[in-house]
Amino acid sequence: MRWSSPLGAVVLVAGVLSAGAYVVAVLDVALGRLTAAGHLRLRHALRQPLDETALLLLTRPSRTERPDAQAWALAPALLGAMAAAAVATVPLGRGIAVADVADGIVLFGAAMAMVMVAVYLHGWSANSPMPLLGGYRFIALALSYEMPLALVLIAAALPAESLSVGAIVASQHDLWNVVRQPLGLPLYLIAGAGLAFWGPLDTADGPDLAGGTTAEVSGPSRVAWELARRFVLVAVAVMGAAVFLGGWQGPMLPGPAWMALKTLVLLAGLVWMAHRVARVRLERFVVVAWTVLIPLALVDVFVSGAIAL
Amino acid sequence: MIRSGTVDIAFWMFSAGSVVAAWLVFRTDSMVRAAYWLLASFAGVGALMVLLNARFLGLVLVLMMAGEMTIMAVFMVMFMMNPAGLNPMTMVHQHRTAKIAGVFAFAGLALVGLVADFPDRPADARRDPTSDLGRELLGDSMLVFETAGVTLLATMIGAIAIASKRGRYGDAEQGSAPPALEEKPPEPAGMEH
Amino acid sequence: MGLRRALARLAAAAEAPVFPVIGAGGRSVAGEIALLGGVRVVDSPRAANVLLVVGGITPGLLAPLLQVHDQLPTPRATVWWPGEPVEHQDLRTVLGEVVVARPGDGDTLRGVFAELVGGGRLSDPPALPDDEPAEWRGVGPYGQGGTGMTGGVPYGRPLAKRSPDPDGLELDQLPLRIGPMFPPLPPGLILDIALQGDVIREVAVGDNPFLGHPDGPAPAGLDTALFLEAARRPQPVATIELARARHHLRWAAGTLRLHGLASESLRVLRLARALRPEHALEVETLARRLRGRRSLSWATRGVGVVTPAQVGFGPVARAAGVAVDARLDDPAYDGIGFSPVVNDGGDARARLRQRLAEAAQALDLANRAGARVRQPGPALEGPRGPLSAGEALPSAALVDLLPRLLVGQEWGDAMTTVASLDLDLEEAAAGARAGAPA
Amino acid sequence: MAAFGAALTVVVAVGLGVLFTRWIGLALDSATLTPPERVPFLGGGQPEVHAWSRFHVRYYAMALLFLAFDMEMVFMYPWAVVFVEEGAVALAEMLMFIVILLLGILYAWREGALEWA
Repeated sequence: MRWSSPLGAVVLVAGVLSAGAYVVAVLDVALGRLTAAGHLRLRHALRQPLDETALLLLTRPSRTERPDAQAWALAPALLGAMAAAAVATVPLGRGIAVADVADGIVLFGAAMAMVMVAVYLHGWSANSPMPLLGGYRFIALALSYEMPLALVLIAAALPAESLSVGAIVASQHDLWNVVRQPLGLPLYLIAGAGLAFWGPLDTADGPDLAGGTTAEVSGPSRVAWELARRFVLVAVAVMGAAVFLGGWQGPMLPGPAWMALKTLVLLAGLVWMAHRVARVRLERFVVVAWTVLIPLALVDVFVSGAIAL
Repeated sequence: MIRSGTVDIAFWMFSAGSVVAAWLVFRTDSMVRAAYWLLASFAGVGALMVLLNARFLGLVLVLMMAGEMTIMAVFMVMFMMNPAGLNPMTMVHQHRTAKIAGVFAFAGLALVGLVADFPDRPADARRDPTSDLGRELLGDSMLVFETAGVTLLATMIGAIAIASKRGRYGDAEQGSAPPALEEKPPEPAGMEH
Repeated sequence: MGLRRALARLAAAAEAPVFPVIGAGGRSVAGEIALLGGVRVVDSPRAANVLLVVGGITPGLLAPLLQVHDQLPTPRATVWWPGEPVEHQDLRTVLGEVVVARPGDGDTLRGVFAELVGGGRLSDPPALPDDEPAEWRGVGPYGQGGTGMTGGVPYGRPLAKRSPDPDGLELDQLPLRIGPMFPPLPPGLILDIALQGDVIREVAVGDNPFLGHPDGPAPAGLDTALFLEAARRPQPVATIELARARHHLRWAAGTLRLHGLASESLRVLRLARALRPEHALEVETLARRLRGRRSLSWATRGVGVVTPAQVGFGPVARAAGVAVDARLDDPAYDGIGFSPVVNDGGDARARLRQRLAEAAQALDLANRAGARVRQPGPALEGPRGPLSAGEALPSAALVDLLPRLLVGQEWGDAMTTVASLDLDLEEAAAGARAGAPA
Repeated sequence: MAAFGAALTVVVAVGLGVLFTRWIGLALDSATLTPPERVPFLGGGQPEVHAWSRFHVRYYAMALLFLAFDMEMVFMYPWAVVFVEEGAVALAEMLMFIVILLLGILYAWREGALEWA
């Protein structure tokens, strides 16, 4: 099957996203239980996400008094679709890419910029105070992480002399970017956690807002939203594996296996972070993002540039 | 390579989509919807640019507009009464002026399209427009590029100076006269240092 | 329908999503809900299928309870752990299908959930009548209920009004009545908040739903019941200190959950449930670990500063650097090396550190006290402050502090601040009664 | 162009897929909700007014700063492509550009514009 044929592309991307989302859910349950009780039951962790999804599908979706129903329905679809666009730009093995276009990281950036639209719409549409606050919080977060996110990807593009993700992967043939640009991956993961409003950066859907943008969402709509959000997390991990961990390159194993392994490592790291690091205080994070993260990302660009010359 | 027929269909679909979305900007009562219809329209234009092989510009248009339209939505919600359009209203004012201006603008642009003699210099489709752009920025347009930096700095400082009430030395309005928009007695200036 | 049956089979094995509502006397069991097997506590009724009512429902809690009940999506069921004594409203008379169970009985809860999902049990019908909030259909030029740009009640509610702000922009202020069943806030706390953007402009504490009942809250139902008992009867010091440690750990679990560390919070709850004096080292380690957690410090540093002038008792004052503790004047604590733990700063971070350190110290004291018995007489230092007969209980003074503390805070900071004070509205109600002249 | 076509297909397909999840639920249960069931959750109370309002965004100065920075970032993409080819000139030029813009952040930070208004 050709991966850029319509059917092949959909099968590949939807498969990666679904498998990744399931893995995230399993890891989340497993790590949660490990933290809470000190042991884990693998069977339970494997079943739990499926059971919960089934329950939500049987539960009636709620509605508020006068919501913007279309925008409310659109938000998770847009979020999931943008994650798909992001994954499409990444080659998952030698020659296995849906859209490894010449401007790959720009396409990724554009898709990830739309995440802000989706989350804001999700918060706004319910016409309810808690989701509204969640939506507005996400904008503050997004405006803060977007710059470091773009900058570390640009830094990775310097040695590759191309904006294509495939070229960036190829440029790491001798040395992975995680070593060559040590600032890149940590900054990228912080921004990535923000993108998926995950763990410490889950200010939009946090418990202090009784669930934030999801406070009025129940049943299948909740499935859609949580699924789409995990899709974004998977997209972040896939892109991170390609740009910083050498992508599909590696000895012995075939390319896709390396890619899966590296993605898994990043996903596990992100899930671990969610169980380990407390939620940030947004006001403080915004200041730190502008005065520390952005300058650090710029330093990353220049150091990477100087090394690439 | 996709057959040109598909590209043609995509072109017309995106064009029509952009126009319809742009029209919907004025048909909705909600500021958020208006902003995001405009974003949809821009995204359609971005897709057209991608189809015309200006891939970088097309994608960057979407990338920037997603952030910009969100900020616009946020500001519109902040300052418009009835921002969600719970009470119906009209987004179009001064109908006569608007109609005349619209007709003239359309006629003018159409005329240019029909009459102008466009240069026929097809670029090599294999060239990468992004790197051409980069070379241009670092070559002949270097001054333009650096001027843009200074302009953006001026924009940032200006925006903050105007928007932020809290300044380094305390309240920015302290000691300044209020704007002469309303009839207000002038506040005694310089009471505190 | 095959799909539905297949989904139902899977769903019956899921953890039951429970939205707990804590009524009178329910605080002492509330900490156990999250630890029940096969049960998951959720943040919003929209995410739950089971409404779990713990304790008695006072008149002030009834209307909010019915509202929250209806906000649960179908299929939904209500389980009630009434506790002793059943002196309040009988829930079964207002909500048709209520399953009454012994407090802490997770099996019945699971059973109800499984039946509900399996189709053996009908979903609860709405409790409130099918009424619009305001007459609006057909009113106004488009039948939307409004007039002009901002007038009328479009779709049943008016639009928010503008109000000045120190920032200089006169934008809308949302008048919100939050509580008494809002999970980030302590059960029963009602805050009338004027919210401008995400910053709180005005706060008033609403009527305490635990007040107004003829008998008032029963002291036996308070989560500090053991301490109140000890103020009147001889009680081993070790028992008192163990209860103190448990109280602080349960509070810490709630705080961790609020800050996004749900799994860590469960671990602390688990420790609190089976707490024995031998766990001193474990609690010590936990206190040190959480103290070293940068992210937690970062989220709480400088938030909700309480000065010693505002509160002069209990852990809140000690977190602000005042070494005040009723145990200093208590002969029962002589000679076992007690000296109060003190932190400085008086912010939410200091209070977190303070309570964790006090929990560790309490276990240490419990070990050293041996069989020593405390005799009633002097004021007893409870987990929130001194308890002495005839005087207001500590929560009352802390609740009064809220308006001044919260104004000007961002929403998340406000929730952090309220949580960091460890309020109990029921205790505040009991204290108000005790403090009132006879 | 084929790659963009494939990307668009994927976007549409996954978007529809997520929408489909909602549809499953609606197909299983389409009963109507009573007004009390639709009241926004505030912990038991009813909201007095619609949540949709002139929302005071506390970070508006930062949002304005972002607009300028977003623009700057766009220049860096084409720069990155030709960077190695152009060498030290490119590095120096971008350094100048960035330093100018960092002054903007410095100014904003000094004015307290990044904090909640």
